[in-house]
Amino acid sequence: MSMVSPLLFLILVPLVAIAFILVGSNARMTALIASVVNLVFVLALFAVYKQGEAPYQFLWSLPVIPSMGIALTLGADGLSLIMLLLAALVTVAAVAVSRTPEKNANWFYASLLFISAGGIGAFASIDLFFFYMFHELALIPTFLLIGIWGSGDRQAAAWKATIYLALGSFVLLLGLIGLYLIQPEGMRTFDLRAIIGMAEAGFLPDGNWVYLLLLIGFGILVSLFPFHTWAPQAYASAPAPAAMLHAGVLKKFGLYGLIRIAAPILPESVAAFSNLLLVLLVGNILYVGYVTISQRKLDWMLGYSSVMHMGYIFLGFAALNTLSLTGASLMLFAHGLSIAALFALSGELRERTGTLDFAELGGFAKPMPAFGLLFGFAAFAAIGLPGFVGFAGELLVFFGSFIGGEPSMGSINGKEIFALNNFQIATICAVWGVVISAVYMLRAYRRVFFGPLNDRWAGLPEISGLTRGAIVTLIVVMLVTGFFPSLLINFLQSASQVWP
Amino acid sequence: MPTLAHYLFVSGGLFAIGLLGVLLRRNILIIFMGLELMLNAANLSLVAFSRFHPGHDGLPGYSAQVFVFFIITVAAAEVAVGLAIIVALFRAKQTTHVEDLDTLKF
Amino acid sequence: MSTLAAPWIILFSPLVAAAVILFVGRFSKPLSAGLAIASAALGCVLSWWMFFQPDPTEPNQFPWIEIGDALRIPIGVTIDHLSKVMLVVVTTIATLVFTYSVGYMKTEEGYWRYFAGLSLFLFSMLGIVLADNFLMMFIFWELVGLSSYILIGHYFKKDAAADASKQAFIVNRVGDFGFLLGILFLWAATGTLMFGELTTSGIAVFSANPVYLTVACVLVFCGTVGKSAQMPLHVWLPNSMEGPTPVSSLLHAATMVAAGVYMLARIFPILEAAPHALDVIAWIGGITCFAAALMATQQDDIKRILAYSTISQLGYMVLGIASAATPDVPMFHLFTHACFKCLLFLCAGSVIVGMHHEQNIWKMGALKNKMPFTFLAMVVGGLALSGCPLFSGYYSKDLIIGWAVVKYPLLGWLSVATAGLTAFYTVRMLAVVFLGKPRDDHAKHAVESPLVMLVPLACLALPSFAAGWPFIEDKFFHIEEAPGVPHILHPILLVLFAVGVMSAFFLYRNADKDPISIPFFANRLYIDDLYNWIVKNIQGGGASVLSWADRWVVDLLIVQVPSKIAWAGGFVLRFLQIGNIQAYAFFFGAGVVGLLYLLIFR
Amino acid sequence: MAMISALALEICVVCVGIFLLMADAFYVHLDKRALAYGGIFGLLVVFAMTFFIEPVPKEYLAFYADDSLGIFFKRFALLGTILTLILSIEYAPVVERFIPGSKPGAGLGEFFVLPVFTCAGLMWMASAADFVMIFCALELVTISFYIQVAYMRKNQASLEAGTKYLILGALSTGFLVYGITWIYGMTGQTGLQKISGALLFFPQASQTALLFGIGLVLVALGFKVAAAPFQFWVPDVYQGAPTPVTAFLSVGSKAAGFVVLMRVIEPFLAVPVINAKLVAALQVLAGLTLIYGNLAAMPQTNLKRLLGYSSIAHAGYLLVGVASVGSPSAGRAIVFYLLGYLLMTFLAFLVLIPVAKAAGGDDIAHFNGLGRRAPGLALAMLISMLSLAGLPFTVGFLGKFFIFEAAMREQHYALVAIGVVTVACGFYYYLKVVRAMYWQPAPADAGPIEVSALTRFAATFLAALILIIGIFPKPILQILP
Repeated sequence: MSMVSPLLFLILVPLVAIAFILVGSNARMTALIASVVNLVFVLALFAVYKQGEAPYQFLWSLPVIPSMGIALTLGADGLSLIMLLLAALVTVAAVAVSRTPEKNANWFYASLLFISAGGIGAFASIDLFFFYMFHELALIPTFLLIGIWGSGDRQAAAWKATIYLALGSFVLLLGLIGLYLIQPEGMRTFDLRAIIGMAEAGFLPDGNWVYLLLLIGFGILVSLFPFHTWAPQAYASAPAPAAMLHAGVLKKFGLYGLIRIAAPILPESVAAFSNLLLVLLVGNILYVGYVTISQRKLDWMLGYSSVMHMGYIFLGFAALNTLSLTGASLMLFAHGLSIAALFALSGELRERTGTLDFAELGGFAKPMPAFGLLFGFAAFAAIGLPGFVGFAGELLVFFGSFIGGEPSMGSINGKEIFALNNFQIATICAVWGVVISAVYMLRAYRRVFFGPLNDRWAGLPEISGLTRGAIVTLIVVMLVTGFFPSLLINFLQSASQVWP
Repeated sequence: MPTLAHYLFVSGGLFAIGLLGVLLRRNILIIFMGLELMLNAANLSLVAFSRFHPGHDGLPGYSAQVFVFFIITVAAAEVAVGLAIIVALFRAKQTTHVEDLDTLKF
Repeated sequence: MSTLAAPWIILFSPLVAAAVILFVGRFSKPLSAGLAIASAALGCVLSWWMFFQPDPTEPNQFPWIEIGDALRIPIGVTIDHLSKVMLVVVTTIATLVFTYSVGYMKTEEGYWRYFAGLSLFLFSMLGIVLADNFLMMFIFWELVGLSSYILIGHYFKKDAAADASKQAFIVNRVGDFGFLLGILFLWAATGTLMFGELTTSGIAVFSANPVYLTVACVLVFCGTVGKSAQMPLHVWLPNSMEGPTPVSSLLHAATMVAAGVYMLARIFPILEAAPHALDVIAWIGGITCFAAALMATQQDDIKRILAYSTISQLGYMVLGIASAATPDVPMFHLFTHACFKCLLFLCAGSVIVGMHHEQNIWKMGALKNKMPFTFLAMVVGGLALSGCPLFSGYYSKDLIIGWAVVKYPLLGWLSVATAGLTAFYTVRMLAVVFLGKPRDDHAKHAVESPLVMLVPLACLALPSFAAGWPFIEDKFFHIEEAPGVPHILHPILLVLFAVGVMSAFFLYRNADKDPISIPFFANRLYIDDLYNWIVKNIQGGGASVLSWADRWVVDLLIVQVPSKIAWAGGFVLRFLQIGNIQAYAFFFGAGVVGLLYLLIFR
Repeated sequence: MAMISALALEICVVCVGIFLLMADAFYVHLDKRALAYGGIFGLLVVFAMTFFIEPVPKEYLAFYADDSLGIFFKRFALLGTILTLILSIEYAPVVERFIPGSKPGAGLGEFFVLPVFTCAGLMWMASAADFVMIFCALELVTISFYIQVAYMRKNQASLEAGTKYLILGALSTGFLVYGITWIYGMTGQTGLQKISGALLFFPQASQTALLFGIGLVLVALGFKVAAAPFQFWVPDVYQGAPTPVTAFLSVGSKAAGFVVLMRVIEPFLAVPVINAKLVAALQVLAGLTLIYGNLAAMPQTNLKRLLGYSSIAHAGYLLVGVASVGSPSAGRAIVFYLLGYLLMTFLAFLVLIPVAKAAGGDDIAHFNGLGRRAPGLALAMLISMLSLAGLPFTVGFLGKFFIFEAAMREQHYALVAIGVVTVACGFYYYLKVVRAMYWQPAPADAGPIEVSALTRFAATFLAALILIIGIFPKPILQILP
C-alpha cells in the first residue's frame, strides 16, 4: 500500500512519453518505446500476480476528495490484468502500424498515447470516480484524430461520436452519483471494494434507477442497440490506429464497467431488467448483424461487425452467472484483439488502394499472399473459429446464457410441456448470429481477396516490417489463448469471486 | 388621516408610472427619468413603512430613513454617470432614441 | 508405444506437418508433400497397429476449459471399435490420396498451400473421430469446415471456386447452428458433454420429457444434415467439386462428409431413446437418397455425377442409422463407400488429368483404350457403387435397404428404387466416358496417368471389390441381417441392377448427346435456384432494408432529430435577442410577472 | 504577527484606488501602464493581508459578515481584479484607439483605476449582511461597471453596450430597492440576521407581501447573475464592452451576485412555506437559464458573444446549485464552481485578447489554425474550452460533478436531466473553437501573435491551476468555506 504501485507507472509511461513528444522528441520512436515498455511491464505484472491471494493486488491509494470518499485507488485483479494486457498489446500494434503523418506527427502520436493512457487508467482504477475520469481522457484525442487525419465524411463522424459519447458519459456520471447516493449516509464512498461489501451486506436498497442510468450510460459507450449509430461511422472515418484503440480497447470500457460494477453490486436490478436488455442485445446481434451483411465498404462492415459482437458480450453479462461472465470477459479480450487486427489491415489496404469499396477490390490474395493470410486469420478469429480465444468466449457465453434464468421445461400435472425461457431464446438468436457473422466476414474476404485481380491493383506492395510483426503478434496471442483458454480463466477466478 | 395603505398606493403608482415610462417612451432621457421615479417610489414607501412601524422604543425605524438617504445619493451618482454616457452616445450617434441602438443583437 | 500415447500422435502429427509446411513449405515442393504424406502414413501405421490392440479402459483426456463444477470441457480420445475402424479408414485413404495428389498437383500453383490444407484437414478429421465429448467434436467439426473452405477455394482466382468455398462454409455453419443448439440442449438437461456419460446415464434424465430429447436430437442431427450434405442443405457438396479432385475424393466423398454419419453412430443410444427423432432422420435420409440419385442421372460434369451419388449414398447411411438396430450397419456402408467412392473420384481425377482438366463427360469418350488402367479401376468402383453382386457395395447397401424395408417400408422401397437409379447413372457415366468415340481432341490424345496416381487406384480397387466379403467384413463389424426381410427383396434388387445397367449401357454406348433430357433433374430440382433467390432477395433485400432503416430511422430518431431540434431551438432563441432595450425591458417585466406568479400564486 | 480586521481590506483597496487616481492626476508624463502595475502590486499586497484576519468588532456584526465565505470571496474579487488589470494592460492599445486624447495615453488612467474601485465594491458585497450595505456595495460595483463598459467613447458598440447596461441595470436596481422596501415593511428590519429573527414569529397573513418583496429582490439578483429571463443584457453588453471589462463582468459581478443571493435567501429558507416556493422558483430559473444559455450559444460565431451565452449557461449550473442549497454539499459546490469559472473564463480571455488583436476580430473563425500558428496559446485555449465544457481532469468537470451531486441529493431530477442534455450542447459549441484551432487551416495572411510575458505567465498559471485542481482538488477543498 505504502510503496508506489507499478500500475501508477503503467499510467505515467504514456503521459511522460506525451510530454517528451510535445517538447519535440521523435514522436514515433518515443511512442513505440513507451508502448513496448508498457507491454513488457504488463507481462511482468502477470508474472508477479499471486493467484489465490487477495483479488486486488498492486494496491496504491491517494485520497483526492476525502469528504466524498474519492481517492485515486489503483489495483488490479485478474480481469483488470487481462484488460491491461489487451490495452498494452493494442497500443503497441496501433503505434506500430500507424503511418506518421507529414504534418503535426507529434499530436498524432500524443493523441494515440492519450487514448491508451485513458484505457489503462480506467482498467487499473478501483475507485469508480477515477475509473470514469480516465475513460474520458480518450474523448478529445479521438475527436482530433478523426477530425484531422480521418477519411470520408470525417467531420460529421467526429462530431457525432464526440457529442454522443459526451452525453453518454454524463448519463453514466449520474449513474455513478446515484450509486454513491444510495449508499447509507456516512459510509458513502466510490471505492469499488467497499461498495461491493455494502451490497453483500445488503446495505444498498433497490438500485433499479441507478442500474438503468448505468446501463444507458455504458450502453451508449458500448454502442448498445439502438445507441450504436455513432460507432460504425466513427470507425469508418477514423485513421486505422485510432479505430484500433477505440474499438479494441476503449469500447470495452463500458462492458468492463457493467461486469465490474453492475454484476456484483446490483444483481437484482440486472435480473429485473434482463428482458429489456435481452431485447436490445438481440437487436445488436440480429438487426445489426443483417445491417452488417449489406455493407458495401470494408471499413463500414468492420465497424458494424464490432457493434454486433458487443451483443454477445451483453448476453454474457445479462445471464449473470459465472460461465457467462467468464465468457464475456474472454470475449472482451478476444474481440479487442481481433477487431484491432482487422482495422489495422483494412487501414493498410486503404493506404494501398485508396478505396475500401468491395465493388472495386478483389483477388488481392495473389499479389499479397501474406496479407491475405493474416487477414484470413483475423477474420476467422473474429467469427469465433475454434482455436482462437474468441471461440472459447462465445462458447462460454452461450453455455452460460442458455442456463440463465428460470428453466422452463418439464411436466405440469402429468401433461409434459416444453418451452424456452427468454435467455434460451436470446441464446438461440445469438447462435444464429454466428451464422450471420460467417456470412458477412466470408463475403468480405471473398470480395477482397478472392476472384480475379483487377489490373489496377497489379503489383501492390506486400505488407511488411513492423506492421506484419504487430499483427502476427496479435494473432499469435489469440491462438495461444485460444488453445489454452485456461491461461486466462485461471486469472479470472480472482475476479469471479464477487460474481453472483 | 391617511393610513399606510394610502402611502403604499401612491408609491405603487409612482413605481408603475416609472416602469411604464421605461417600457413605453422612446427617448433615453425620459426612460432615465422613469428609472429615477421608480427609486423615489421606493423611498416613499420606505419612509411610510418606517413611520407606521415604530420600533418597541416607539420611535420610527431609523435604518429605513438612513436607507432613503443612501438611495438618494446612489441615484444622484447613477444620474451623473448615466447622463455622461448618454451625452457621449449623443455625440457619437447624434441620437438619443432607443430604436437606434440595435447594432448588437442575436 | 502405448495405446494411450498413440492416439495423440496420430492426432497431432498432421497439425505439426501443417504448421511446418505453412512456414517452410513454400521453399520446396517435395518437402511439403513429403511432410504431409509422412504424417499421414505415420497415422496410418499407428491406426492399423491400434486396430489390433485391445481397447484401453481408463479415460485418456486432459482439461481444456474447467470452470468449477459448472462446466468441464476436456480434450480427450475414445478408443472403441467404432473409432478404431474410422481411424483406419481415414488414415489409410488419406495416405493414398496424399500420394495421389503428388502426381495430380504437380503442375498446379499453391502446392504448399494445398498440402498444408490437406494436413490441417486430416488433423481436424481425426479430431472428430477421436473426440470423446460433444464439444471437442464440435471444435473439430468447425475446423473440418475451415479446411474444406481452404481446399475448395484452392483456385481462388476462379469466381466459381471462391463462391463454392464460401457457400460450403456458410451452409455448414447453418448446420452447426442446429448442432451447437442440440449440444446446449443435451448439456442443459444432463450437465455433461461426455459421450460416455450421455449414452449411459444421461438418457435417464429425459424419461420425464421425451419431447425435449426429440428436439435436442433433431437439432444435433442438423449438424449431420450440414456436414453430410443431406437435404435441404445438400447444395454445397456439388459446388464443392470446384476444388482439386483429390480433395473432392478425400473430403467430399470418403471421409469428411461421412463425419455426420459417424457422429450419429457415436450417439446412437441417445437416438434410440428418441423414436420421433429417428423418424425425422429416416425421412431426411430416404428422401435425400432418392432425390440425389434422380439429380445424378442428368448431370454432365463427371465430378458432379459422383457428387450427387455421394449425397445419395450418404442418404443411405442416414437411413441406415434411423432404421438399423446397430450403428455397425451404416458404418459398414460408410466403410465400403469410402473405398469405392474415393476410388471413383481418383479415377475421375486421372481422367480429368488425361483430358487436360476437361470435366464434361460429353467431351470425352473412347478412353478405355487410352487409359486402360483407369478404366479398369473405375469399372470396379462403378460396379461396387451400383451394387453388383460380390462387390463391396452390394453387401453394405443391401443390408441397409433390408433394415429400411422392415422398419420404414415406404422409405425402404424408395431406396430400392434408388438402387436401380444408381446402377443407371453409374453405367451412364462409364459408358459415355470410356465407350463410344472420342468427341474432342483432348479425348483423342488422352494418355494414361503417371504411376504415382495409378498405385493408389490399385490400392483402393482391391477393397472396393472385396471389402464386403463376410470374412473380411466381420473383422471390422458385428452386424446381423434385419429380421423378417421379405424374401422378394434381393431378387428385386438384382433385377433393378440388371435393368439399370442394361438400359444405361444401350442408351449411352454410342450416344453423342444425351438421349434423355429432363431439365427438372438436370437443374437439381431447382433447389439451388430457389436458395439463390432467397439469399439474393430475402436476405440481401431484407439486409439492405435494415441498413436503410439504420441510416434513416434509427439514426434519424436517436441522433439527427434531437440534435437538429437543439440547434433549431438555439437558433430560435437567438431571435429573442433583438437588441432593442425596450424589448429587453419588456421581457424583463414579463419575467418579473412570471416569477411573482410562481412565488405568490402557486 | 499583527492581525487586522476584515474591514481594513476594503479600506486599503479604496486607498489604493485613490492613490492611483492621484498619481494619474499629478504625474502627467507617467506611462499609464505603470498605474496598472501599481494596482496589481497594491492588490497583491491586500491579497496577502487577507491571510491575517482577526474577527471584526462586535458593533459591526449586524451588517458585516467576515465569515470564511466572505473572506474567500474577497480573495476571489482581488484575484479577479488582478487578472482584469493584466488583461487591461494587454488590451490598452485598443482602448487608446477609441478614446479622444490630445496625447497618447490620455484618459487611459481611469481604465486601470476603475477596476480597483469595483474590486472594493465586490469585496464589500462579499461581506454585506444588511440590505442597506448590500444595496450600496451593489451600486458601487454596478455604477463603476457602467463607466467601464461604455469606456471606449469613440466606439459605438461600446457605447451602445454601456447604454443598455445602464438602463437595464438601473431598472433592476429599481426592483431591488422596491423589493427591499417591502421586505423591510413586512419584517421591520434590514439586517439579515434580524430578519431571520423576525421571521420566527411571522404572521401568515402578510406572507404574500413578503413574497412580493423577495420576488423583486430575486429579480434584481437574477439580473446580476444573468439568470433567464433577466439575462437579455448579457450577450449584447459582453460583446460590446472592452474585453477586459467583459471578463471582469462575467466573473466578478456574477460571483458577487451569487454570494449575495446565497446570503439573502438563507433567512427565508428557514421558513418552510417560503422555502418550498423559493426553491421551486429557483428551479424554474435554473432550468430556463440552462436551456437558454446552452441552446442559444450553439449557433454563435462570435467568440465574445459565445462566451456571453456560456456565462449564462454557467449561471444556470450555479443556480442548480443554489436551488439545492438544502443539501450540505451545495454551498461548497457553488463556491468551487465559481472558482473554476474564474480560472477558465479568464484563461479564455487571456488567449482571446492577443489573438483578436493579431487577427483583427474576435470571431471563432479568427482562431483558424491557431494550433499551428501558436501552439502554446492554442493549448491554453484548448484547456480552457475543455474545462468550460466539463471534461474530466479539469476543474470545470469537478464543478459540474459537485453541482450534479448536490442536485441529485435534493432529488431535482428534472434539473439534472436538463443539465446533462445541455452539457452535451455545451460540448458542441466549445468544441467549435477547438475545431477551428486544430482542424481548420490557418489563413494565408495570418501574422505572428505577440504575447506579453505577463500575459504568458498568467495564462500558464491559470492553465496549470485548472489541471492541478482538476486532478488533485484536495488542498483547495480544504481551504474552501
